[in-house]
Amino acid sequence: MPIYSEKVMDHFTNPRNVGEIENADGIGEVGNPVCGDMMTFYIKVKNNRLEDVKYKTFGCGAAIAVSSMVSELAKGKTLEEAMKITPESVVNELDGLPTVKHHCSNLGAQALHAAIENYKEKQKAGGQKNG
Amino acid sequence: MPIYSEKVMDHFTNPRNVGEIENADGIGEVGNPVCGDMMTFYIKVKNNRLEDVKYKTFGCGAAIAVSSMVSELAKGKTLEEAMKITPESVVNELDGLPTVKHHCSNLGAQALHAAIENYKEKQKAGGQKNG
Amino acid sequence: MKTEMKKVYLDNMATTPVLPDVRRAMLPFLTESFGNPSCLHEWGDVPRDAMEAARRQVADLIGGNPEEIIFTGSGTESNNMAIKGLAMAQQKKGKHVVVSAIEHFSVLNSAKTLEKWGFEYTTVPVDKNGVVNPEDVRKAIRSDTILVSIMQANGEIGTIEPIKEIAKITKEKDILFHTDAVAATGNIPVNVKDLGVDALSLAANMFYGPKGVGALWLKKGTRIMPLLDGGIQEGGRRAGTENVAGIAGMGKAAELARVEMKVRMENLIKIRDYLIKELPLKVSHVIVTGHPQNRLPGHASFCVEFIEGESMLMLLNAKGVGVTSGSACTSRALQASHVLLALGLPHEIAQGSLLFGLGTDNTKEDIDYVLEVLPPIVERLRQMSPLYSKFLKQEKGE
Amino acid sequence: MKTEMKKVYLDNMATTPVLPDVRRAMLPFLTESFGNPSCLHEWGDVPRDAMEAARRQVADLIGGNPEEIIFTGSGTESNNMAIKGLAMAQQKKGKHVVVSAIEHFSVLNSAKTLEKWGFEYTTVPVDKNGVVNPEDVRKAIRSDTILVSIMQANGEIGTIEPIKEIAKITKEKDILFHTDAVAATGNIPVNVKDLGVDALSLAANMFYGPKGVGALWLKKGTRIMPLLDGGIQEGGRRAGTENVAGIAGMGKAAELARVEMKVRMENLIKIRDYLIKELPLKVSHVIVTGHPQNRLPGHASFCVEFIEGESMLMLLNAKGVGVTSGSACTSRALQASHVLLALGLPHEIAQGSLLFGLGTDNTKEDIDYVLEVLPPIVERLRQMSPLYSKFLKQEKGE
Ligand SMILES: Cc1ncc(COP(=O)(O)O)c(C=O)c1O
Ligand SMILES: Cc1ncc(COP(=O)(O)O)c(C=O)c1O
Repeated sequence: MPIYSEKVMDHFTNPRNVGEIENADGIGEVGNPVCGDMMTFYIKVKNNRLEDVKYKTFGCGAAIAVSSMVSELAKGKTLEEAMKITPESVVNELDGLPTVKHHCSNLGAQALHAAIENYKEKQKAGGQKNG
Repeated sequence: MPIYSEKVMDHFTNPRNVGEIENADGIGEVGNPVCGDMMTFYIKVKNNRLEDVKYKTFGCGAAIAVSSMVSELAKGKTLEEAMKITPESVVNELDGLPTVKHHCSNLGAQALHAAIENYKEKQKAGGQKNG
Repeated sequence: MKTEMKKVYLDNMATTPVLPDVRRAMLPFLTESFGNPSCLHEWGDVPRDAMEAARRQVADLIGGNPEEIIFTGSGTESNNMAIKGLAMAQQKKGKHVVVSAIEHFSVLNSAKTLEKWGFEYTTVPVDKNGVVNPEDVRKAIRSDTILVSIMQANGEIGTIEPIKEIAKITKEKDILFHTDAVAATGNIPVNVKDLGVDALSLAANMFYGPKGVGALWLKKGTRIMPLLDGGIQEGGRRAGTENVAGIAGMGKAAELARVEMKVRMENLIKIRDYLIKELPLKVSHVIVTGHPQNRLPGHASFCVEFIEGESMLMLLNAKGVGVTSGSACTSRALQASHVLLALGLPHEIAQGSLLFGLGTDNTKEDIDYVLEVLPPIVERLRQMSPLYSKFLKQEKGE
Repeated sequence: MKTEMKKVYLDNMATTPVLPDVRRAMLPFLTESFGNPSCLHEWGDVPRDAMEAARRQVADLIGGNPEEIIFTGSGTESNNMAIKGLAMAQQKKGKHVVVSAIEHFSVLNSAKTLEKWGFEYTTVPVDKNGVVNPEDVRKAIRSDTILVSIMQANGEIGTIEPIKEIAKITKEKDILFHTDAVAATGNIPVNVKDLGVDALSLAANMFYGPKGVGALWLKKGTRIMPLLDGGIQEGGRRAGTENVAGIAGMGKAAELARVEMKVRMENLIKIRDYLIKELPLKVSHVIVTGHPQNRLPGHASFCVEFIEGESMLMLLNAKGVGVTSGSACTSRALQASHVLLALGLPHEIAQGSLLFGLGTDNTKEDIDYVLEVLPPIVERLRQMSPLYSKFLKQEKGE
């Protein structure tokens, strides 16, 4: 049996929402090449909802699949709903991940949340600059 | 390949000269059950020659084959010639023995020599009692 | 003569034949599924699955969980890993170990190595049937004891030990308990939970699996120092590329042993009891070694007085019968079996040791054949034994 | 598409396929010749002979004597035995060991275990090609150094080390020298006398033999403490019932490696050099790791910048290509290869590691297939890599 579930393989081989958003409303960057994975999430917010979510990911199959799944889960959600996306829910949606790869699911949620925080800070700082 | 040469197997399965000699001229007993082997050699001496050699042996295949070979080698020899039978010559005559069994060849020569010594002592002590 | 050509293998305690189903389970891993189970590409998938399937099969045989199985290269390695690895992991708590006098050399010599490393060990005696008294274990336990290792069954005399009772004591004292179940597993029901042990060694070639594969069952949460450092195979507890074919074979053998155990045992006990009853009737001055009843199903062991074991087994071999002996001459170390001596037998009797390891292939006919060929062999060797002549002379009152 | 179905195994440094002749040499020991080689009856004869024949075949492969071969359960076990066993046997002379920074974990972690046992060890660096400078070994040697262990060839970067030169220094200083030749033996000429070493590890699954069998060559007269205590198999130096089938297979594999070595090497070097030349032409920003020429014949390794190894190998796997990587994500320990870091490569580049282990089955067509499928994979992963976008922006001068 391959180490990854079919769902993971599907998201890994056909990752959804890959890319950058120009003039994103929020950007979240987590990880570093030492640990092996890096993710940058870009969000576009409209009416408190994630109108668009994109990302770039450097990392293993799990990291890519997690990014893809997080982007799918997040898209269309309100910011509050999106903040509730947990590593566990990502793992569940992917029909599981090998134990050693669980940290990848942390990174995915973290990167999304970081992008949302970044959006909120920008809001605080200068109003709806790119609204 | 069996651990023993064909020659050893032959002497082990058809040992020559097994037995005791009643009123032997010399008896040599070596070994003990702790080390695993015991041999008792009986000799009949006539005109300084080993007219008959017999033995009883408690021990492994090598011990039995060695006893048989020693008895064959010794029979008919003068006492001086018989004293020159060495463990090495026994091993050679048997086409070799496994290294761990070399002590058996020591025992064989020792038992024969002990029987000869015993004969000589008896000679010294009381003349040709059973001559 | 027709019977001269008969071949009767009765040395299943040395190693068992490999069952055809076991061999079939191994072959894919020597052909197309040769991959390394650590590999992430598809060549790793089937071998990895096979390892996990085998882990479950082995766990099922002994009532453990698959995660608790560590595959090794032999029963000896399992024992070394358990004794040294558990002791080293516990050394801050204490440095004293308890073993029995009849443990296999892989346990005894591991304890001796621990001694070189600054540990101490105590040897618990056995009674004349080879049984450890749990109260002796209790007495041997000190405040710095960290590990007790008593075998489940002895391979030389077949005796089965009171592991459950000993486990009660180790549990009460909060000490780790390892049992060497190499001779037992696959041959009698073994259940780690029932037994109450913390670690248990087993080996595939004792139950119709291949040679060169063993396992250590280690209760979840038990700390151990690896014996083999390196990669992270077996959860980092036993490094090295896995013997996948062997492990797959061990798994299949474990499954077969579990399923067929009851039938195998019934058949074996029948012919074993027959041998144990008949042999002393056909040959005088024979002692049954080990426990008369509470012993491994296929295990029958004797000491034949006045003669030596190797010469008996060589002559039996000439008749097509394969057996073994615990005599000094058969051991390349040239020492009589420490197990037989621990029973209180004198050296000259221990030298006459003869051990029959009956297997699933054996029939009552095989036993009858042994009962036919052995008496003249014994007679012949006795005729040339100085010990026997002495005995006869003594009997005659000389 | 037809090419989609192609299967190209290029992971022979993880494990090789088992050659049909090797498998055939093993089968008797899983069928009629199942006996234990220690047994004195005829069931022991054929297995014992097979072991001795294999011992000679292995000895012949490396220019040693059969008595100097100790069979083990893996390359890892051989390394553990050598490092721990030689150090423990020498500890009265001193307690310091020297290893290189790019040793296999079975050597490095054994050295770490020695540290726990009161030894010290020094790690010698390598240059950017992974080559140990013998003078660095000389500098690392102290008055209490008792053992040097430097690998003959590295499995991750293929670099071959100057063992002969290092042996001159250890000889001069009268220090034992072990070399881990697991990746080398069977793939390049290895001669223990030429090399001048005292101990050498090898493993069957590196040269088309079975997994689960290794050997340690130990120069006659060299003292060692056994890793596995117990019976007196392997001259008392490695206890436990022997994996006879595996050992017979190792022997056959050794013989074939010896006989076919020249031809195998010529073919492998041809396609390896082709891969090493072509890949950087098809894919930009690729670094060849290890020594460009002085490397194992079938070994080609690279770092592909801006992307991570596991995702590459998974996509290669989807195209039927089996390779491996030294990236943190592929190691279950989640650390980038210590070997690549020792070359001075930064983490982000080490993460792009890709390792091709070419085998006797491989052809130039296989390499062409890789050269066809890899570039789009790299391109696709780079398109989604934040590191690559940063690089592009920097290039544009943003
Ligand atoms: C009780 C017991 N423990 C351990 C072993 C060692 O097993 P192996 O030689 O397969 O390593 C044996 C072998 O007969 C045994 O009977
Ligand atoms: C240089 C080197 N040493 C040791 C080993 C360990 O071998 P094994 O995993 O077969 O025990 C390897 C395995 O790849 C290796 O390449």
